[in-house]
Amino acid sequence: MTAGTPPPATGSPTRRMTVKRAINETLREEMQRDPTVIILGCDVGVRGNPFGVTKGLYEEFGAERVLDTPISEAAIVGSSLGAAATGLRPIAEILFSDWITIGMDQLVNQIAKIRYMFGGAISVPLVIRAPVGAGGGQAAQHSQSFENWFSAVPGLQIVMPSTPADVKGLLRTAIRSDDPVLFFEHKRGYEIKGEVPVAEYTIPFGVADVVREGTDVTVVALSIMRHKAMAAAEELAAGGVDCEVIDPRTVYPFDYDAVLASLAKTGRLVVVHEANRRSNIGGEIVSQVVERGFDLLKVQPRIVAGLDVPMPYNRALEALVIPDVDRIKQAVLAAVGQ
Amino acid sequence: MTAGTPPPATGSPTRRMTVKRAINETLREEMQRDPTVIILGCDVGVRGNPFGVTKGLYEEFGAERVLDTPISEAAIVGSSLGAAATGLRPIAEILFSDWITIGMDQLVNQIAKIRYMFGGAISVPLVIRAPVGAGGGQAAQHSQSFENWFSAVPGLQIVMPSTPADVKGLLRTAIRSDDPVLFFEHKRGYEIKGEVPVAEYTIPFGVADVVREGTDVTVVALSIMRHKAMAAAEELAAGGVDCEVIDPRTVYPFDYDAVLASLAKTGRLVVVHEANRRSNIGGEIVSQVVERGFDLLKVQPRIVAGLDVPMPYNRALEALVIPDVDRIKQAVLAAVGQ
Amino acid sequence: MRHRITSEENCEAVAAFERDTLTPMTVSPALGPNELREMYARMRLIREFDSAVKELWKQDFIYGLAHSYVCAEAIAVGACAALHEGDYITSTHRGHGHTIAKGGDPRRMMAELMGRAAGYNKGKGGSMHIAAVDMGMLGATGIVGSAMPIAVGAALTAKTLGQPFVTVCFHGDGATNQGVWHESINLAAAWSLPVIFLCENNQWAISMPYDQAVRNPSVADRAVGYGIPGVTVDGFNAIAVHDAVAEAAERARAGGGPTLIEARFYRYIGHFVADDESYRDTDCNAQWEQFDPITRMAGFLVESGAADRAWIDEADEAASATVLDAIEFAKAAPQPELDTLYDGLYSDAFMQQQGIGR
Amino acid sequence: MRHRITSEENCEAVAAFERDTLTPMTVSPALGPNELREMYARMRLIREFDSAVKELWKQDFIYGLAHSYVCAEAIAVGACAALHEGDYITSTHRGHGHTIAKGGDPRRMMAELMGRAAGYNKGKGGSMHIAAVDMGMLGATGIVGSAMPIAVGAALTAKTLGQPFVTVCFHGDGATNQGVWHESINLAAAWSLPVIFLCENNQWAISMPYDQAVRNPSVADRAVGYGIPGVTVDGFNAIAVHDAVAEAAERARAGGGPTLIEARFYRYIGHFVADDESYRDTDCNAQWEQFDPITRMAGFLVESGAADRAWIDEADEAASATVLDAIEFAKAAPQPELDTLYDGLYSDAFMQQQGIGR
Ligand SMILES: Cc1ncc(C[n+]2csc(CCOP(=O)(O)OP(=O)(O)O)c2C)c(N)n1
Ligand SMILES: Cc1ncc(C[n+]2csc(CCOP(=O)(O)OP(=O)(O)O)c2C)c(N)n1
Ligand SMILES: [Mg+2]
Ligand SMILES: [Mg+2]
Repeated sequence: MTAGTPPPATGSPTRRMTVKRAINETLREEMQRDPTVIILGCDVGVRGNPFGVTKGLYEEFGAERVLDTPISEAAIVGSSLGAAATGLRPIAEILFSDWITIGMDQLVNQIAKIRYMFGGAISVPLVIRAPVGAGGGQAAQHSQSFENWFSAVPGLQIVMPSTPADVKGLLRTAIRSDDPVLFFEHKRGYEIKGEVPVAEYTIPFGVADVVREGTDVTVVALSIMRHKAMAAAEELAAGGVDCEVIDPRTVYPFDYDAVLASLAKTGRLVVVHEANRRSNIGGEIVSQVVERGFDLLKVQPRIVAGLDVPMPYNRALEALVIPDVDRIKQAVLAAVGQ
Repeated sequence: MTAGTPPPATGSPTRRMTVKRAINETLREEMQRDPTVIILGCDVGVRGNPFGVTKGLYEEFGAERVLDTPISEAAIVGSSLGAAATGLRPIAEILFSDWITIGMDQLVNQIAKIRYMFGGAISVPLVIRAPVGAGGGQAAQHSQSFENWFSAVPGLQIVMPSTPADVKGLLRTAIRSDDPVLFFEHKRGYEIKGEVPVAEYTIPFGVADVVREGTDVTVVALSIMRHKAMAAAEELAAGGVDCEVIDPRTVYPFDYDAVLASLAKTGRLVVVHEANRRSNIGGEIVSQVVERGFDLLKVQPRIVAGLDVPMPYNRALEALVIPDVDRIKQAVLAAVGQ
Repeated sequence: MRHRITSEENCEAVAAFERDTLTPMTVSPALGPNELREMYARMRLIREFDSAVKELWKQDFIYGLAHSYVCAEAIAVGACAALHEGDYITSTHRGHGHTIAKGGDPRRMMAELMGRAAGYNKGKGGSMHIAAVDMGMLGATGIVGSAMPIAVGAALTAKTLGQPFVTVCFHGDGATNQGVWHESINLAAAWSLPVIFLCENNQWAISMPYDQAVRNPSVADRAVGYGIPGVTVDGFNAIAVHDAVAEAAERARAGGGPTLIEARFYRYIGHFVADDESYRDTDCNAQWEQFDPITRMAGFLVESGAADRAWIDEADEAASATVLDAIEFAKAAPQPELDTLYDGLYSDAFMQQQGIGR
Repeated sequence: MRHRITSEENCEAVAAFERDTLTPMTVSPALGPNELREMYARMRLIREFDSAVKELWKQDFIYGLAHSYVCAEAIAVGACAALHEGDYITSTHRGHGHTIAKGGDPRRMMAELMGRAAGYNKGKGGSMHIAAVDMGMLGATGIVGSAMPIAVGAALTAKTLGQPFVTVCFHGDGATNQGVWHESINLAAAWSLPVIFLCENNQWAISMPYDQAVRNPSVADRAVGYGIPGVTVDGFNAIAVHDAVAEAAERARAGGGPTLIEARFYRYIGHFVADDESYRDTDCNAQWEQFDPITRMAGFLVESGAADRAWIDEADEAASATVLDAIEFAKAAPQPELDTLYDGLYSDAFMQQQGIGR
């Protein structure tokens, strides 16, 4: 998979590392910088998280700041709110975002609303890290991507980067934000490598990354679909179809300006995401684009998404459900009428 | 508010009743007909539900079939699944759909998936009744409409009718369905009156009601927005703008054929729902229409929805958030270029 | 399974309370005459405030739902009298009493209930979300049990930052059957957090009697499973509540972890402002009034010599005057401007950056 | 707060188990020689099956995650031996043992683990969702604690329809801190439902030792709060588990309501097929093997005269033959057709009506 570009702002020297390493470093650096930052969740401490994401942090910062919790997601999410409201900056982890459902009430009815319904009297500076996505035969309860659910909830911010540089800059922004952030890592994206600026930097929310410039079709691809979209774009370029690939990086706020600017060139839109097609972020993006730039569209927008089934265990069935490079290419070719 | 039309199929004699009465009657009739139907939830029994929806059922069917529960939504939803899997047809009630968040894991990760992930070995014939919607100053935690969340979850069916006749025919279909159904009543719609056929009837899921035929603009309006849309349509007709008003009645399955057939006449689409605009059902409907009938659209589709804030308590602010007849009229007029 | 409570059972509950729970009010070393008088004044203020709320709701000055703290005054006031400045409390859907007990301003409270810009929540919350964060009152919530982990999180802050505050988590008997109640108490116990779980067991959750929602009607018994102290106190007795909370707070500050306190009493009023109580026989409610926590507190003030009847009459008048003033203030206070709709949705920096509400 | 377990603590746990929990295997009136032999055979079959699974996973015949039931065999087998036909069980993420214990077909199981169309779930579930509904095994789940209310619902069916079946709800110690665990037990207790909550307390939840996830490490103690019987048994002793479940089942069938049984043992293997156990010192794991439930059961068969060594050797061979046959069957079984992707999403009538998958 391609490495993705470092944030435009920085031209400083870089180091090559994985997404996992970028997360781990950012957590460490922010915890060193700010004593109010804590981490809590199942197996984040002594074990250093099952994917190794929090390795070494328990040893460096101790049990008081890297908290192994019982399996109590509602209390993990809810106590993060109470802690955030009284002076800490908690980073809670839900090992698979599928289980955020257990903390759903605290997240949607408390965390997202409390500042507003209390007239601004409380800030909620917290981050919930939760791996999303499918692959590897984890089946129906360990493969989902819920970003659109939370995009529908005013008060939340939703981030889903997939390159080491983006992860670092956006996680830093998330930890320093005074509002709640859902930080969705892709569990199949931890080993993706890329260059990361050495100098400290942040990436603002709501700024898309135009990963590849092109003139024929605008491909908006979320999370690791960005990398599949780039692969498709390279193959299509060989056939003379020139894609502009845009990674929004944050789902809310969403950089519609970047998409519209691109459509002004291409007039053709393909949206790619892994969540199943129905009532998810692809539909939202298309509807916003249609509202904001209907006349820019030369042809109907297309959505390449997961199929509308719970994720099946079987390898071949799973592969059928998850969008792949071919499905992206077909959609792009359809958009250009081939 | 207008009464809405009885289901086309039936020409039989009718009785006038409220939505609340229609629900209560349907529950009673189905419980009389099928001894495996039970009702469970907070305050559904001795109190007959805070809105009076289940009044008299505890007295008629007894504590074994109309179960007052502790305040344990996860167990209410989850035990309904266990009961449905082993021979009952539970009708669970969540008094305000905002709190379905507490049963979210059972609903999304178990109820919706269990038949599929067990290879079809289990059926889940259950209904969850949950009032949605805002109005009356109930503020941020008692005013939400989550239909799009569940429309994104393969395995569920989502119904949200708003006339007595529709409620009766669709609730009957829901109770007899072998798959899980979310039945969303609007808490401000219980007193809506209308004619209801005397003869027993069911209304199939996925069949929209064309409430008003028209040639200029297609207005798709969900739940009680249907009634506001009709009011807007009447006023607009006076001004010479002829709306076709469509109430989908079920969110999944959704009757896109009816919408496309209408657009073939009008070429103009306005979608109206109460849930906030962002990442909700309006965007989904627009995106599906764009995918299926882009060339039918003469102008950009428009969405009239709740504003993207938690519901504020203050009366005037609340009124600002909820779509009203004027906002619908403005959107329609914009669609016809006025 | 669930059966409709007969009037006999209802009256038996009165006898059971008298037999098992009622405890005489006795002098508490920590509470001198001034403290006792202050406690009385706050209890009376709550009573006056919520009595007025009911009328204002009927007159449609107050919108939405409103739940009265009447007959529970001893609990919030007894508990908060045992707290220090800097301590936090979390609340329930019945938050007026908690707010006043923690020192909330009746004017800003009443303004909030009337949805005014001068209200604690700028008109965005109303009765069900009333919050006085500046006083350490972390807000009312409309979702039963939902404040439990928030209290635990506040206690986590105290422990992590080495701050001396404790947090009292008020919750109803109905909340004890929410999953998050369990997760929260277990987490606080496992981590020895400085939090006090104070259950207002009024024996009803809307139409559900506690002894039909559970098999063992003792909330305190559940403490065993969590390995923490569990105590039951007379919830109509402000001093008993104070003493139990004071002891728990001392233990919590000393690193001894959480305590589960069950304040047992009875809701002898409607669940909310418009409750017809058709789900129960109310003919015994009058009998419960013999335990009226305010009457008992007044009696104790006199017995203990902390105050005389004249002072009590003055205090009562002062309370109603304060409420009248709050009502006038609220009625005169302006409605929020429509362009404040989006205010507070996110932090100001983010709102400006994104141009939200413009 | 959380500290890393030292190897001393680890070995102390062995001593503590021996002191507090270990109970000798004794004759149980309900279990004659045939029953005992059948129990042994199933325990051995589970051991063989899950030992094979680990290899097949490494060889990539099995995809995704797989959790082994090795060292827990006494619990599923002891419990299911106390059940009748028509009784139900719910499971965990460690469902192979429960499935075999309830009489599941190793061929259909192995086929499912290899994602084949002939598998119990037609290849859609895999290890984490293995279900044998025809045998009353209501399926494994990947979400800790999530089967609790499902078991309660099955028990509600029994009570509502007056059917005589009971439901055993297997769950891990980690599940006891999930909110739904609490809600489910309380609901079953309040309604006197015929369900048995059987906690497989192996003292670890991945890297979390139970006594650091809670303050009171006795699961059984929690029964007090719910007003139901709570018992602790030696989880390496199939007969002790059987007797506890049999007694609870009898009470449940007689309308006496639920029981909470804590089967205490220890996970002396990795959490799942690829666990490196880096989060704990494993040097004491070997000591735990002295309690190996299968060795103990074999010893008891001989002592009690239920079987001799020769029979045991035959049984062991039969078990490995059964597993080899299951593996061959599964490897030869066809993959599901791609056009079966949507099958089972909704009932067939609905699928046809909506044209789903066409
Ligand atoms: C999660 C949830 N379920 C149901 C309700 C509806 N409801 C509001 S108050 C209440 C009763 C609460 O009882 P309790 O906790 O004992 O407090 P009390 O009203 O008796 O003070 C219920 C069921 C709710 N607000 N939240
Ligand atoms: C709700 C939820 N949280 C976290 C996980 C990740 N997880 C899988 S198994 C496990 C440990 C479960 O421990 P226990 O219940 O004791 O069962 P055991 O594995 O020890 O048999 C965890 C934390 C999960 N599957 N579900
Ligand atoms: Mg109560
Ligand atoms: Mg365990």
